[in-house]
Amino acid sequence: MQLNREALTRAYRQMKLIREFEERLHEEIQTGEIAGFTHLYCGQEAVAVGVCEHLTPRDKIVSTHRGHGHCLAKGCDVNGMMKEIWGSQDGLCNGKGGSMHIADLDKGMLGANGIVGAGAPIAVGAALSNKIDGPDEDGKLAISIAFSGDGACNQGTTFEAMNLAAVTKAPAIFVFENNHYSEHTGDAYAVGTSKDIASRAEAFGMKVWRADGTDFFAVYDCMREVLDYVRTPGNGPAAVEFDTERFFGHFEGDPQRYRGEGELDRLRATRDCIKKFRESVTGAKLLSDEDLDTIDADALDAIETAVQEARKAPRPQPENVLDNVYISY
Amino acid sequence: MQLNREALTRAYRQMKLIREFEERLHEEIQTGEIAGFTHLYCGQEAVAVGVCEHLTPRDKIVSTHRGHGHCLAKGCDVNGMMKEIWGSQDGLCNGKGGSMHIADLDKGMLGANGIVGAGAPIAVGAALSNKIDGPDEDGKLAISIAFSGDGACNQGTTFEAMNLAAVTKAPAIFVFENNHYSEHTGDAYAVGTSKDIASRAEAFGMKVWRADGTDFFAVYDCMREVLDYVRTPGNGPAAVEFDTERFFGHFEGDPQRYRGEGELDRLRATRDCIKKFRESVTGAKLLSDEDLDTIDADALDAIETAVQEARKAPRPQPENVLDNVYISY
Amino acid sequence: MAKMMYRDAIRNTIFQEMQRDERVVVLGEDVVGGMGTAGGPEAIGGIWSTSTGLYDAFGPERVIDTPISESAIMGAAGGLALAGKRPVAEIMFADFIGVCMDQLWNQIAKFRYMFGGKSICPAVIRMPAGAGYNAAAQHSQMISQFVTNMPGIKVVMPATPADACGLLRQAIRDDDPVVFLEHKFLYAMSGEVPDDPDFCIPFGHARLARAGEDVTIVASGMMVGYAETAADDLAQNGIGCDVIDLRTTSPLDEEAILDSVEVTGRLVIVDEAPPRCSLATDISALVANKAFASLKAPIEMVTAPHTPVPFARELEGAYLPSPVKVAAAVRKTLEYR
Amino acid sequence: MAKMMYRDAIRNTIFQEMQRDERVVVLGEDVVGGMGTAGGPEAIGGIWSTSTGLYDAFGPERVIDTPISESAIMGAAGGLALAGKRPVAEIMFADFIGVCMDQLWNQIAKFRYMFGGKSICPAVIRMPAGAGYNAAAQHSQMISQFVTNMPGIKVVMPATPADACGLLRQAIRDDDPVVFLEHKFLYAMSGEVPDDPDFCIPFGHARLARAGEDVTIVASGMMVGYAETAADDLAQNGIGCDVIDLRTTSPLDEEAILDSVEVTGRLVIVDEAPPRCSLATDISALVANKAFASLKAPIEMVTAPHTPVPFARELEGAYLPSPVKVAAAVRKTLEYR
Ligand SMILES: Cc1ncc(C[n+]2csc(CCOP(=O)(O)OP(=O)(O)O)c2C)c(N)n1
Ligand SMILES: Cc1ncc(C[n+]2csc(CCOP(=O)(O)OP(=O)(O)O)c2C)c(N)n1
Ligand SMILES: [Mg+2]
Ligand SMILES: [Mg+2]
Repeated sequence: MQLNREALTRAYRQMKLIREFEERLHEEIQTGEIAGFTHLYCGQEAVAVGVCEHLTPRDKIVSTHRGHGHCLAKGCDVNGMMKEIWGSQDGLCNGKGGSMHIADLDKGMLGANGIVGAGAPIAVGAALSNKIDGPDEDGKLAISIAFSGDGACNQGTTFEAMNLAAVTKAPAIFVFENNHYSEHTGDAYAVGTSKDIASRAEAFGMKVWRADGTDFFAVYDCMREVLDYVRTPGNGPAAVEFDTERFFGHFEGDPQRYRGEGELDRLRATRDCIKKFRESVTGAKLLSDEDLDTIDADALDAIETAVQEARKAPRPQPENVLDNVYISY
Repeated sequence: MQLNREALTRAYRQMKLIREFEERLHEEIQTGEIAGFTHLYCGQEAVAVGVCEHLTPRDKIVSTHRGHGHCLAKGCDVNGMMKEIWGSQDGLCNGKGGSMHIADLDKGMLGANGIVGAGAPIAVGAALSNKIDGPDEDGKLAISIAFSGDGACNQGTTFEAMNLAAVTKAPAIFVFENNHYSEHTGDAYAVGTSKDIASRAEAFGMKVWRADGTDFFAVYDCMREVLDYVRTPGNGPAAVEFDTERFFGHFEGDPQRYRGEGELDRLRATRDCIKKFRESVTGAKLLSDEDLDTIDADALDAIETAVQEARKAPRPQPENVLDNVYISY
Repeated sequence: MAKMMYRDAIRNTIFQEMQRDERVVVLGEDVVGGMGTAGGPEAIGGIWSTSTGLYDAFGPERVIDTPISESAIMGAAGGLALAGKRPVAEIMFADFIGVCMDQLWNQIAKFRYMFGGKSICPAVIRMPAGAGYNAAAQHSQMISQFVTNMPGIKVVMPATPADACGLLRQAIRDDDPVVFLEHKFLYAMSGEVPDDPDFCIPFGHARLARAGEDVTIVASGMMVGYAETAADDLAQNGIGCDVIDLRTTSPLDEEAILDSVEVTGRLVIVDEAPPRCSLATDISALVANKAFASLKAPIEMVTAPHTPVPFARELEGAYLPSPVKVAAAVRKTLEYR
Repeated sequence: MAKMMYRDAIRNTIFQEMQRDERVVVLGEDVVGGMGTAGGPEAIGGIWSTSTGLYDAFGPERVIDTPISESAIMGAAGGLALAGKRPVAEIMFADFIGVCMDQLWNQIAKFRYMFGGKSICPAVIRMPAGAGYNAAAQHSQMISQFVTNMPGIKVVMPATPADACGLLRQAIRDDDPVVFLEHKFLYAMSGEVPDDPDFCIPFGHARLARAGEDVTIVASGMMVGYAETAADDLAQNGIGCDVIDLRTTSPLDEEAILDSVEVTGRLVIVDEAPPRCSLATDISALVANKAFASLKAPIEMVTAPHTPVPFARELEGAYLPSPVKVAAAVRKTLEYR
C-alpha cells in the first residue's frame, strides 16, 4: 500500500460511486422506467477502479456489455451516463446507445460492447495506435486495455486479438474479470484450460499476472507491475486474470437459480471489495470511518442527482433516429 | 516399427501416390489446362498417410485448402480427384468444387476447405456425432480429425473449436501440420507462443503430442498413442503438432522469394519423408529397393492414367450450374 | 388444437422431434443453463425458454451446452449434420451472425453444391431476431436480407405459434439447411397450435392472412401482425387488402405474390430490416419484373430507415414499421392514378 | 495522366496518401510478405501487388503484417480509427467477410451512431472481390449486397484504374468507414490515371459510361465493362443505351438512375451477385417506387443464379453475367410493349 490519503479517497469514491450507481439501477429497473437490457457491475468495482486509477486519458479502454463500472472508472460523466441509460437526448450517446453502448472517446473510453468478445480486437487496434505514437518524454507508451469476462475469453476474437498483439508487440493489456459465470453457465464448465484463463494467454507468449479481484490493493499493485511492463517499448502485451464476483444476476430479471445455497450472502459477506477496502484502510488508520461515511453520502447524493436529472432530461425526437449514421452522405 | 510388409507397402504406396499426384499437377498447371487455385501437398505426405493409415471409414477428417494428400490418404478415388481438379462433370464433385473442395462423405472425408480455419469446428461437430454414436464392441469411439496449418492455428475458429471439444469431451484430434509458412509468412512471425502450437492447444486442457512430420514412423507411432487415447470414452480431444515441410510454393506460381538460399535443396535432401522412408525400410531390410521401385512405377502409372482419363472426361454443361443447390426447393 | 405461446410451440416441437428421431440434437449457449454451477443443469433452461426440459429428457449427449463461441456452434452444427445427425442449433441473437457467418454462408450453405450433390446437411439454425425490446443496435436486428441472399439456405420466418410449430417441424425433417428466424417479440404471442405430431407446413407456401382486392401487402415475421392491424383498420374504411404472410422467404412463394398483385395492381411491402438490398427490395423487384403489366401504382416499401437500431423507446418506435405506417403506405398507393 | 494498371493505381494511391498523412496505416495478411522468413520483409510484397514497397518506405509501425485472423484485422482497423489513425485494411478475399463481419457490421459501421455522433471511424476496408478465376465457391463472391445493406458503411466499387485511384483517395480522406470492393479480375486492367495528387472522386456520383436514349443499364465493378461491351454491340444495331457506372453503391446516385430511366423508360440492371436481396433488386425497387410513371417495360436483371460460384470453367462462365446476357436483356425490355 503506497497510496496517499488523496489517492485512497479517490479510489474509494470511485468504487462507491459505481456501487451506488448499480444498486440504484437495480431498483429503478424494477419500476419499468428504464428500457432495454442492463447488466450490473456490482461486486467487481475493485477491478475497474484498481485498473483505471493508473490510467491517463491517452490510455484507452474497451469495455463489455457489463460496462458501467469501466465507464465511471475511466471518467465518464455520471449524469451523462444516467441520462443515456434513461434514453435521453442529453445522454452521453444521445439515447442512441443505452447501457450497452456507452462511450466517451475524449476520456479514452472506446465503448461498452454488446457483442461478447468484440472488444479485444478493437483494443489491439488502439494499442497499435499507441505504439505508432511512440513513448512520451519519460520513455513510456500509452496503452490500451481490453476488459473481458470468463465467457468472452472463449470467443475466437479474443484469441485472435491476443495473438495479433503478441505478434505485433502492441502495448495492449487483456484484463480478464473472472466472475465465474457467463450468463447462467459456470466457468468450471465453459472454460477449457490446463489451469486458468491467464494460462491460455500465457500460451501466446505473453507475460501474465493473477490477483484477487475483490481486493482493491491487490488489483492496484498488480496493475502497477503490469503497466510498468507494457508501457516499456518493445515488451508488447500482457494479460491479467482477476478473480472476482458479481452480486446481481446476469441481467436484471435473472432468477439466478444457478447459484448455490447461500452463495450470494457469502459473497456479500466475504468477497465484497468495498467492505474489504473499508476494513483495510480503517484498520491501518489511513482513512477513518467518518471519512468514508462522508464519501458514501456523497456518492448517494451524486446518484440521486443523476437519477433526478435523468428523469427530467429531454427525450429524443422521432426525427433524431436519422442523426449521426454518417458524417457526410 | 511394428508394421508388417503389407502395411509398409500400403503406406509407401499412399505416400508415393500423393507425391506423384502433386508433382504431376505441378507440371500440368503450367500448361494452363487446369483452372483455379491449387495448393500442393508435396513434402507433407508422411503426415497425411501416417495419420490416415490408422483410420476407418467411420472416422472422419476435415481438410484444408492443401487437401489432396488428406483426400488420397483417406481413400478418395485418384481418378475422381483428378477429374475434379480438371473440372469434369465426372469429377468427385461434378466439377463444382475443384481442388479446394474435394470431399467424399462415404470415405469419411468431409471436405477440403478454402476458408483457413473453417475445418476445426466442423470436425468437432463430427466428433460430437461420434460421441453420440458411442463406443463400438471393443469399447472404442470413432473419432474426427481437423487438419490445420501453422497459419490456420491463428484463426479464431480453431481456438473456439479446441475449447468446445475440450468442454464437451468430444473425440476430436487437432492435427497441426507446421510447415513453417502461411503463404509467404514464417511461423516465427505469425504464431505467438510460449513454446509452440501444441502448447497453445495444451492450454485448453488437452493432451498434446509432437513428432517429426517428415518421418513416417514417428507420425505413425505417435498417432497410435493419440488415437488410443482419444478413442477411449471420456478422455476427450487431443492435439498433435507435426514439424513438416512443403516443397512447392504456397500456390502454383508462387515465386518463393521468402525461402533462404538453398533452402529447397536442403529440404529435398534432408527432409524428404519419402526418401527417409525408403532409407529406413531398405536399411532395415523390410522392403527391397526393387519392391519400392515397383510401387514407384505403379504410382506413376496410376497418375498417368488419371491424367489421361481426366483429359477426356466429360465437361459439365452450362445448365449444370443449377444442380444440387438444394435437395428440394 | 391447444392454445400456447409461440415460444412453447417451438420448445414442444423440438421436444417431440427429439423423441421421434434420435438423430435430432440441440446445441447452443445456455440451452441447458446452469452447467458448471451449484444449481446444476437446467437451473435456468435457456434464456428464451425454448429449450427448457430438453436436457433432463434427452441428456448431455443430445443437448449440448456450449461456450460463447458462435463459430464453433455453427460449425459443429455443420459437422454434426454432415455426419448424419440433425442438429438444431441456437444462436442466441440473430445479430451474432456477424461472428459466425462463414460457417453458415461458406460452409453449411455450400457443402452440397461444392461436393457435387453428394452430401446432405440437415442443420436447423434457430436465430431469435428483431427489435421491440429497446435492446439497441447489436441485439435487435432483422437479418432476413443476409440469409435470404444465401444460395443453399432455406429461410423461415414464422408469424404465429401454429406456424412456428409447423414450420419448425418441417425444418427439422427437411434435408436442406434451414435458418429459422424466430421473432423475439412474438415469443409471448398466444395462439392455437394443432396437436397432430406430424403437423408440418411445407416451405414456399405463403399464407393469406387477410383477403381483399384493393392492395396487396406482403410481410413476414412480426410485420405480419402490423399488416393485419393495418388491413383491419383500412377494412373499416372500405379498403380491402390481401395480406400475404410469406412464411418462408427462401423458397419464396412467387405465385402467391404475383397472383395477388394481378388482382390488386398495388403493392406494399413491410420489412423490419434496413432498406438497402433488403427483402423489401427483393419482393419489389420480383413484381416489377414479373407482374409489371398488372401494376397500377409505384411499389411502396415500409421498412426501417438506413440506420442502426437506436436504443431509446421513442427512437426505436420511430425506427420500426408500424400499422400506422403500413396504412399510410396503402393509402398512398391507392391515391396514385 | 499516366497509363497504369488498376492494381498499380491502388498501390500508388495508398503510397501517396501514406506520404501525405502519417496517420494512414496499412494492415492485413501478407501485405508485407516474407515476415519471419529468410527472405525477409517484402520478399513478396502482397499477393495482389497492391502493397509492394510500402513496408520499405514506411516501416513496420505503419505497414502491419498480420496473422490469419480477419476478425482481429477488422477490429484493429476499427480501434486504430477510433484512436485517431486512418487504417487501410486488406481482407485478402471479400469472401472472408464471413469470419469478420461482426467487426464491420456491428462495430465499425455503428460506432458513430451508437456513440451519439461523438466519434469518427475513418477506416478503409479493402476487399478484393468477384469471380473470373475459377476459384470456386469460397474465393469468388461478390458481396455488395451485404455491405450496401449496412447502415454506417459507404461502399465503393471502382470499374477503372482512374476510378480506383480517385475513389480510393476519397475513401482514405473520408471520415466515414468505407468498404472498397476491388474486383480481382480488373487488377490487370490498364487505363489513364490523373497525376494530380489530390485527384478525388466524390462519393454518390455515378459515371455515365455510355450515353443512349433507348435503355438504361445500371452496373458496377466488373459488370460495367460487360455493360459497355453490350452497349457498343447494340449501338451497331441502332440501339442506344445509357450505361450508368454506380461507382459507389452507398451512397447511391439515385438521381442519375432516375433521370436516365425518365428518358429511356426501360431498365436493365447487371449484378454479379446472386439475385435474392441483391443490389440488382435494390436498384429495381428504387425505380419501381420513384420512377414508376416513366417505366415502359418490366425491369430486367442480369445476375448470377441463386447458386454458389461453381469451379469448372464452363460452369463459372454460365454463372457470371456476360455482355451477351446483358444485350439479350436489353432486347427483351425493348420488345415489350
Ligand atoms: C457474441 C455474443 N454471444 C453471446 C452473447 C450473449 N451474452 C451476453 S453477456 C454473455 C455472458 C458473458 O459472460 P462473461 O464474458 O463472463 O461476462 P459477464 O457477464 O460475467 O460480465 C452472453 C452469453 C453476446 N452478447 N454476444
Ligand atoms: C479465412 C481465410 N483467410 C485467408 C485465406 C488465404 N490463405 C489461404 S491459405 C493461407 C495460408 C495458410 O497457411 P497454413 O495454415 O500454414 O497452411 P499451409 O498453406 O501451410 O498448408 C492463407 C492466408 C483463406 N483462404 N481463408
Ligand atoms: Mg463472467
Ligand atoms: Mg503452413
